[in-house]
Amino acid sequence: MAEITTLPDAVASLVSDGDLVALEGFTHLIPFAAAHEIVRQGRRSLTLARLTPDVIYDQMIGAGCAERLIFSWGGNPGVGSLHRLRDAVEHGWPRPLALEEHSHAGMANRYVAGASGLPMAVLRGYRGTDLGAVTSSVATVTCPFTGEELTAVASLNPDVTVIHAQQCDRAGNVMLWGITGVQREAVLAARRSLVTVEELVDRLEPRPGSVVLPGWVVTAVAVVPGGAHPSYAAGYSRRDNAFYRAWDAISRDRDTFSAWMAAHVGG
Amino acid sequence: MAEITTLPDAVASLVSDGDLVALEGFTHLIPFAAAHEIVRQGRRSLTLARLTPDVIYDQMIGAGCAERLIFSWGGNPGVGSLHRLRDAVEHGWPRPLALEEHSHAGMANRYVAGASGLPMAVLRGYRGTDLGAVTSSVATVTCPFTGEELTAVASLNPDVTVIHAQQCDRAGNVMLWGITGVQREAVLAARRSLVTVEELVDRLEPRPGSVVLPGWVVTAVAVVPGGAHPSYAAGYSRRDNAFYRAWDAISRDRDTFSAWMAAHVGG
Amino acid sequence: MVASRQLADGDVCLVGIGLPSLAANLARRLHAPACVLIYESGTIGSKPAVPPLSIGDGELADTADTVVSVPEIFNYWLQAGRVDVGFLGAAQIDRHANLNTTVIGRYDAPEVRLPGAGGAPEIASSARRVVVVLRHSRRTFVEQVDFRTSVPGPGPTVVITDLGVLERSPDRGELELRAVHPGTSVDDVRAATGWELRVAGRVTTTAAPTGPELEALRALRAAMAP
Amino acid sequence: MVASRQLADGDVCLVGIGLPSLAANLARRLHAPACVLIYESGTIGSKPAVPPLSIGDGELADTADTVVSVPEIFNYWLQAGRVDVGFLGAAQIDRHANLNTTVIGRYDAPEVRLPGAGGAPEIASSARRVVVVLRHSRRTFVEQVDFRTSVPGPGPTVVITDLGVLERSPDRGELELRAVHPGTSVDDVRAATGWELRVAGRVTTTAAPTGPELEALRALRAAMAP
Repeated sequence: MAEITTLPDAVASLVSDGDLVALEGFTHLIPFAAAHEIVRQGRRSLTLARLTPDVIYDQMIGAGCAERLIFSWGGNPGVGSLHRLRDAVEHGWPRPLALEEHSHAGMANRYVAGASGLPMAVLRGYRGTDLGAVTSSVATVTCPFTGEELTAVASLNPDVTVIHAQQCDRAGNVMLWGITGVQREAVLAARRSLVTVEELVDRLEPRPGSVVLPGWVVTAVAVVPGGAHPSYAAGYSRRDNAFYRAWDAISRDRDTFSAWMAAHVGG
Repeated sequence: MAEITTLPDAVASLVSDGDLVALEGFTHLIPFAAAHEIVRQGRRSLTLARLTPDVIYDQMIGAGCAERLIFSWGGNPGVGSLHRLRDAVEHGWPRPLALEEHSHAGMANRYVAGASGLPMAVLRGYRGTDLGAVTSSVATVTCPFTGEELTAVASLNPDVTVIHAQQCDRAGNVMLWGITGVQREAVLAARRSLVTVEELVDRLEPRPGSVVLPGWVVTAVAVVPGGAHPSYAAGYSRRDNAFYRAWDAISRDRDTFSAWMAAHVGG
Repeated sequence: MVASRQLADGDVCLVGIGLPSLAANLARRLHAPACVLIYESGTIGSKPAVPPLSIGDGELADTADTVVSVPEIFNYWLQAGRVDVGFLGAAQIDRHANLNTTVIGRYDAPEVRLPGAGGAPEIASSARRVVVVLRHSRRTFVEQVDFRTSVPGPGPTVVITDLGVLERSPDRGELELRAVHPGTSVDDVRAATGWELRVAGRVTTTAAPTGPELEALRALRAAMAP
Repeated sequence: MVASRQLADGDVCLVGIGLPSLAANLARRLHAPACVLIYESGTIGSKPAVPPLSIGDGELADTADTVVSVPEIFNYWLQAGRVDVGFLGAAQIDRHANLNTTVIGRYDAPEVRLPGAGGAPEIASSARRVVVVLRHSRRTFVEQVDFRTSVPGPGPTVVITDLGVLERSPDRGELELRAVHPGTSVDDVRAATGWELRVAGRVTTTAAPTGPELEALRALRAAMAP
């Protein structure tokens, strides 16, 4: 049964140096507050997994938390590059960043396999590309019925998955709605999970398009209103597009970035 | 875009002798009215696919529509045997019935593979059982990452999938809610699809737990209120448990069965 | 009643219809109010007031914490190892707890065609603990099952019958009589078993149903009457 | 504008962010009101009033016919062959329409690290028709891409640039110049292409944007301004 606790306590007990951590949320419900707490607690040598590293991992990479990134699309959506990610890959600042890259389809299916307790998932993907040559978690299997060669991707089972959701109840059951991305799979694939929520409610009222994660598959829940900003939580906030645009200038320069982080994240 | 039509026209144009037909619905939303129309139109030599043949296939098998059954659990839930199914298998009445049997997990994943455009799905199942020895659509694959031997099941792509749903709108978009079983997968895996609905509405109001199938993945929709009886449609009707119990006596004897079908289904 | 005692509070239980559903709902009312019932139809955390006739009854969905698709139940919940206890029935069982729910007689010329596998093969192999409930007779407890439909995985396997309780010993992989119900002797059980039955060094007698247990059972049965 | 004309009414279109989203939304306002927009984030049938900055903007979900998970979008909708048109961009393209969005320079010692694959490899291989939109220069139209991120499948592949329109001929599998924009010559396109460009027997000139087209474009752009 999920423990309802504070964000600092949850991060301290669930996230350790060297862990494989997935902070998921596809544009919507990105768990920024939890990422900032991980930065403040000075976690190091993390392997960060996420389909779209987005500004959240740009910040964690620039802050020196990560030594490896598992991902499929590393840009600032609609804006441009993630400068801290590029600086780490191109120049090793603040430390070198190893990459394991996939397509979205591959990453999504890796979580599906993880959530299903299987060592791999099968898809028709990566055909003719160079991705397989640089990524060891892609291989092929032959269909025993048709002889077709299919793509296999290894399951992805994070040590900890962190997501942001709209609501939880007192038993730690969690509900999210709107664009729910790969969060169900990412939580079910993980050994431990932490959910930050906008609000604790007495009763989760069923809603259209909602995903409910029973408290017994969640390790810890922390109430953190606004914990997705500058991403958003449908029903609670809107995406701060201006911040995403502003991040381009903030993150372009190492000193500007570091000053911004010190002022706004601390740690 | 789905054509909104009558049930007789839809069955006449979509279901042909010899087709592989899946009438799905896991206890809830079983498309009985469509099955009865298929019986009335005298379709023959069908291969019928369904996780739980239930009373609906007991009727179609007894009426002589089927030459083959693909399934995973063939009983009358909570009541006992499906006597027409047993009579066909044990004594070839009214005609012999070939069986292709799986577990629920295997059948569900066969539809998933079909809906995904893949020739197979992978699971951990059928271990140590005799199912693989009698069913050619089960095989093994070796995980290229761990070396583990996994079970592969061949995709299932019906010529026609038939389901019952609560509502459609004028564009043929379909909405179902409650226990939605494998219907999404069964429709997406099929070459053609027919949906009977309780009601045509001006606008599909989003509901908790609803599945929406866009009109452009559905071939035909027919408005058939009560089309799931003696199964039920959440929000419209309750399961007729008394009928399921009564079916045991009706179906036990060939003449009683035939008289009931003539009186209640016709054709 | 003995089956319902197999459920500990907080256990996640995958429930089939009939006796398993009755046992699980009994446990939820008595000693395991926090046990989580999952039905194959996709309902997670169902709290039915009355055990349903079918696993797709509306009340299971209405009272559930969440309802997911059937592929999800089997892939994300059962196969992933999230089920603590799986209840199964069978028409035949052998000394290794192999279960037959497919056919009596030859597969291609059946004497009795049974319903088939359903969710049982994967419940048997994926649930942490398997509880089999069936009647004890030489027709069901056979030297060799006519068809292996389900094979319990490496975890504990408990078989509860109208005569007693058997468990598969981890070392030998063979069923062993552990307890008899009040009024039943070990010889009664031997006589109803189609192989040379292993018997535990100390065979206990199961506790008779308590007053509250019987009352809960009667209330459930009454509510289920058509 | 030329890209938006690639969409026929009723087409199912998988949309990325930026130019593709603009083109698809333009088409929906002009000649293809019934085209269905699918976004990678899981929204099916989105009808945004304003093309979004990101593919996960709330309006995409609020205006969608249904919202599904990301695994479902890729498995049940794209991979299953339900997408008619996929729009893609790229930093480099070669004569076979191989696309690079991964890296400029060597993979293990990049000059420029690009965003990576995203949904592109499977959009390229699974969409019935692939439309690539990019700027025409010798830096983008190269003899050999530094990394093959995406390889269009066997269906038609159209490349639309600021200079003209190229199509991959089914027989040779090589891009061929089919049309130039008004005021652009075939030699202009040759000069901006890093390989010996194949040119169709008859090169047409694309139609200049019509009044309503320009008006719709201006309205969309204005709505998108921060």
